[in-house]
Amino acid sequence: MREIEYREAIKEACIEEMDRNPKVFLLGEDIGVYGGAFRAYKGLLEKYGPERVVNTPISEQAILGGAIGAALTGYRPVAEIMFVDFCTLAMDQIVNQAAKINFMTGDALHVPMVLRTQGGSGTGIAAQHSQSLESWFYHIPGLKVVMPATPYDVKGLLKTAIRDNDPVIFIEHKTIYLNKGPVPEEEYTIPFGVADIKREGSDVTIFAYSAMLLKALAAAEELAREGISCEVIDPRTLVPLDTDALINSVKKTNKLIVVSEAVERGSVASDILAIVNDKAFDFLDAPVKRVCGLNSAIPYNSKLEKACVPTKENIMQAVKGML
Amino acid sequence: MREIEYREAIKEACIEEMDRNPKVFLLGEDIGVYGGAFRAYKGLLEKYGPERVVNTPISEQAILGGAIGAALTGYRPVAEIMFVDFCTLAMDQIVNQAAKINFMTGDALHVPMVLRTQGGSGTGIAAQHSQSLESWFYHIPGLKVVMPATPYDVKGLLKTAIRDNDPVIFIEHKTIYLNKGPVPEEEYTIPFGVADIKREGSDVTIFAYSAMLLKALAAAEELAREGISCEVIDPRTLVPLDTDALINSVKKTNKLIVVSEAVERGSVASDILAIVNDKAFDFLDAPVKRVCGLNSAIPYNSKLEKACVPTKENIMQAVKGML
Amino acid sequence: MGKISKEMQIEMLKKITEIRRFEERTVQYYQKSKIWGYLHPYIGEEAVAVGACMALKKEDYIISTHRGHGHAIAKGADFNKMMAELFGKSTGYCKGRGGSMHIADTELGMLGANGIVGGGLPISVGAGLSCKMEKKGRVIICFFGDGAANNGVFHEALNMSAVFKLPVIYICENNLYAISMCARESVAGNDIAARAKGYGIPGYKADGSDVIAMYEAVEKAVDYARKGNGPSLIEAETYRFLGHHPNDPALYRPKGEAEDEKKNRDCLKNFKEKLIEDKVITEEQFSEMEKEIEKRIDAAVEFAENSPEPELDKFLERVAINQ
Amino acid sequence: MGKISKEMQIEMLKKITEIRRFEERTVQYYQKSKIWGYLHPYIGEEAVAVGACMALKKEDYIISTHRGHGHAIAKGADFNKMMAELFGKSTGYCKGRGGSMHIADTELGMLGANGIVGGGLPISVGAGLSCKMEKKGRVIICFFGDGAANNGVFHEALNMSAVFKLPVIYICENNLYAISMCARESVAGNDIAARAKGYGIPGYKADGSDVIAMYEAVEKAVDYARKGNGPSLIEAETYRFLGHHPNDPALYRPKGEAEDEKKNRDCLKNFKEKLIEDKVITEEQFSEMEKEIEKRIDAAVEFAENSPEPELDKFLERVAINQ
Ligand SMILES: Cc1ncc(C[n+]2csc(CCOP(=O)(O)OP(=O)(O)O)c2C)c(N)n1
Ligand SMILES: Cc1ncc(C[n+]2csc(CCOP(=O)(O)OP(=O)(O)O)c2C)c(N)n1
Ligand SMILES: [Mg+2]
Ligand SMILES: [Mg+2]
Repeated sequence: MREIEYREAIKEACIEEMDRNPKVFLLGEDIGVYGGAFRAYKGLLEKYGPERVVNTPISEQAILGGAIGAALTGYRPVAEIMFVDFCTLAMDQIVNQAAKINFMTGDALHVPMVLRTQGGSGTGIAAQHSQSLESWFYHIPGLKVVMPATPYDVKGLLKTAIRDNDPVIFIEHKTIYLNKGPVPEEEYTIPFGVADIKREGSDVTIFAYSAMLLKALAAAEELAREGISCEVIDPRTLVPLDTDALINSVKKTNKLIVVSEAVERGSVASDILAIVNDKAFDFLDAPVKRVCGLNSAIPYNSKLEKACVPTKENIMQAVKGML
Repeated sequence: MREIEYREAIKEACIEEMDRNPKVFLLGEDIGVYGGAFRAYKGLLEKYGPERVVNTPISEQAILGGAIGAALTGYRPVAEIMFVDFCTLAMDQIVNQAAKINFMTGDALHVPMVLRTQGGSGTGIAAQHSQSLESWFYHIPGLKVVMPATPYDVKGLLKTAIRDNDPVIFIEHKTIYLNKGPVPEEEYTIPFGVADIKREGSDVTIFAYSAMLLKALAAAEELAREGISCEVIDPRTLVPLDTDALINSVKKTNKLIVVSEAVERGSVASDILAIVNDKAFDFLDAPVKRVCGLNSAIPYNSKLEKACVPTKENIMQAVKGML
Repeated sequence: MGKISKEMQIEMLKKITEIRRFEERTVQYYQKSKIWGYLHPYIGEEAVAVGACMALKKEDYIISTHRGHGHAIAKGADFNKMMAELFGKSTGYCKGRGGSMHIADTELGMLGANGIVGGGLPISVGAGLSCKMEKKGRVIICFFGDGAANNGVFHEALNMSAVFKLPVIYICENNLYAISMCARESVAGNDIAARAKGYGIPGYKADGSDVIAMYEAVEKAVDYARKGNGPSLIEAETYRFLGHHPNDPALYRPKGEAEDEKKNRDCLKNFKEKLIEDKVITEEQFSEMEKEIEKRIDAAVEFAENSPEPELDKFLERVAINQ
Repeated sequence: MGKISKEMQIEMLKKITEIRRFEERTVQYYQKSKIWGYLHPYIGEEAVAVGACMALKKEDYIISTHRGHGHAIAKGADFNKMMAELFGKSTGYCKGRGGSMHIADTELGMLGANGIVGGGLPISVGAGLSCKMEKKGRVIICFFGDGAANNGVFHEALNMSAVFKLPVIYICENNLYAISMCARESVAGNDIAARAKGYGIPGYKADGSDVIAMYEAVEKAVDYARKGNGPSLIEAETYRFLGHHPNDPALYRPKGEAEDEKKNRDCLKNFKEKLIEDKVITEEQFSEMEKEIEKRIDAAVEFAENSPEPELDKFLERVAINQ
């Protein structure tokens, strides 16, 4: 199969959906000639013109309100917030408006919009540009949360997100836009709520998503050479969560490690632990182990920055500590 | 001991701290003649004048920036955001600025400010005025999170919050302002990070805070009559968290129920579960049980609203289910 | 006033009366605890909504505020569904989930009230984008208060709408207060209409107690918008006859101010007297009209009373969708 | 220009040169990967910061942006600590935790750069409140870009500062671009200074390529603020000579635009030539000054190179404080 970059997969998803449905349009900062901060939209302005590739002022609330209002009136906007850190400027629109409108209006209105953004550390851009805030969205009823790790997944899931009738928070990772991976030429979509066993194994289950999935796979690879068999499960969508796949894997391996780049305290990882505790306590041979970000903002210095988020070694150590 | 209302205790704390330190001042919406949405500040404008009781426009970002900037330059502001739901309009100031400034500047600057706000459901004011968002703040390094349930605690903790050198998120509950409780005439403060065993017991530990603490106590009272002995532990401050007190209690009772009004998914409650799982797995006779808010926005209709958050009965049932 | 037909004038008077009577009744039922939570009566401001909505076509949109009943009724909302919603019933606009602050009606292009001050402003941008993309000449009116005019969302929405020349008519209902905060003390420069210049768009004041003045002002802006010239800002000078909500005695207002307003600027009394003087309608015809309105409100109350509460099971099913 | 002494003129030229040479060097070291993450060079805009800060006393405050090196240097920041910070070293302003976007210096009243566009605007309100409460005649300059002028924070900060008549001087550095977005296409009305009228405060433009013009404009505003008249808004017309960051070729700008600006509006070249023409300084003296500056920058680079990396252990200790 041909291999394309993660960001190309994003672009292909947009093109296919924009061609499929004239109601789909893009908005956000620097998405015009600039093509977006990570150049995922390169060429789309030229292709679709400024009405469908809406380059906006630096007005995060109006960007998301722009998406919500358009969604309420028949369009399917894909709004980009350049960094998930900047969502902090518009949480009202996300949480009090987009997430709740359908509920509050007794299902009278729907908000079929996608909020595309990216997060995570690893590029030395420090505390206000490196956060992993998925735990916030995960906590809010009414939001779907998608965090694809591979070109294949990002394409199939973005297409599904655009077709969804309710708001989807679509979080990419800043370090993986140039990663290449197999993506079929033919059209496909990936349903929400279906985890992908990225690697089968029998000794321990590793639950990981986004950039951390790649570290988990690298760890599993290395551990395999030492004779340790890890099952690596990628939820792909945190909401809806494929609880069954997770529990089934735990029932098989009886051991679970949850890996997440986000600050551990109050994280999705803690919640995954809690879910497994609820549903598969008796199958656990050892307490579930979280391997997460330190309880710290992300520093500039590379050495410190690296120390703040899980490494392949941390994951390997956690696996070994469990056996 | 004399009994005073929760809101009077808040006012007393402010008065004492404002008298003690001329750098302390209040700002927020409708805190002037109106005395604040719950009248906790009634009379303070008259007492301290408009320079120390700053009645602001509806500008949540400028209110919090107003606090941060004053804190950076030698003052000790207590900023009020009328409902925790409206913090969504100013999360950048809280999370990217207040929480991180000390860290990002290599400890050069401090932000000694208090954000006073209130949350929770129970008064029929629906989805945008009834949220419990402490889990968000809990997830962000650099923020302390205080959630007092009684007049005694709110007074002692608010005084400590005002004296703290770093930002404190101080979350009250809208249904308890008129509750009365014993508060000494003499001055006192309550240190952060010290849980309070609100009721001793031996069969099961119930961890609960804010308004849910009161429900937990009511449940424990009723269970006592049935011969079941619950230990009810009130963390009072979620950050810093008195992990020792929690673990010690679990080691004693070997059973834990975590009660929280917040939506269960991705909540503080999940994290408490995870902490106990990490530190006291072997002492648990049964999986930790969470009794939390439904995964829903809060509806207007009272019957539905009540169904969305834990009741005394839910807590009792959870206890019984564990024995 | 030449071009405004007698029929239209009578229709305006009727709508004003509908809102007045409806709101009086909601206050009554609030005091009887049939309605609870927050209720923000529109009494005294009716001419703003009516004048504005009369300048619209049925397919045009409006977006509203926490004080939204008047806007809904002016756009044609159904009394039964409104009252049932306020009573928290399953037959209400929001199936009892939303209450006063979340009424929306897709068929009428009423995109929703809002519990967040200014929450609709960013959303108006999106509706404006969609009107523009659709090219059917639709427009949207965005209502908001003097308090909202100081929030960041105002700025982002007006700027972005102006940048893209969106067909949005911004109507600021300056009723002189935001809860207890007087506009003279919170709106720097004390001239909201003048803020339009900062965005290079038309801005003007209109007498919000005069339905004809309102109609003419809004018609001009609607025309301007339909022609593709972009947004306008209209500051409607109005007054809230009651407190912020039914339990607010509004002691923060200078003595006599409300009485003067009620005496001199009552949009219902003045317009009725004018139409009688102009022989557009007789006192008897008006009484007749009023009676008919009262009857419809009686019927709405009966409908609400007799409607079933939402079913808990169904609600829980709905909630499960979020998982 | 009469009252501006020769010494001051020379000081201005020196500061401009310092910034220019410092920035050139940071770009070099960025290309050598000694500096990483985000770096936003101030080259071309030096006269704005220098003219502005020359109008301040030492005890006055400034608050800065992501493009903040020039502001820091103009206020007197230490080259060594700045360069060390950019190199991520423990001797840097932020102990290597902050990098380019978070430099602050309490002693100089430099309240911090910011990675969030407009993030400093709300904070300026608080610093303004404290200046006003202190009654020592202090003022604060708040720098921000044309892009930030479209964000809600601009509105909230200007309105609130105007309401309370705070001594804040708002300086919008209109360098025509926000990353790729041209101000003409994002600032509705294309006149940022005119927005001041909406808040009833003075607003005017100043030639940001002319340090004397900047100084005079800012001095007027400072004087106005010190006298208790409140804030002003100054739109400094300037231009970013380089791309948004060192790797941005700035292809979104029309051909020749940057070349013209560099040729005609280079604040360093023009001011130097003027001072030579006015016989305030000779070519030789300037060369001497330049050499001395280069030496200090060399020394700063050496200092940075030779400084130790932050110690991981110490960092982890600091992190533990958050627990
Ligand atoms: C963002 C936000 N801040 C504060 C509130 C609390 N609040 C509700 S109504 C109101 C006053 C609004 O004033 P205005 O915009 O003038 O509308 P009016 O009530 O006068 O119609 C306030 C402060 C809120 N709902 N949302
Ligand atoms: C709230 C926010 N939105 C977007 C960004 C990404 N960003 C960084 S700099 C910038 C452009 C800022 O333009 P302007 O305010 O004109 O300052 P300049 O870079 O021209 O100095 C953008 C969009 C950000 N850092 N913060
Ligand atoms: Mg008002
Ligand atoms: Mg700029």
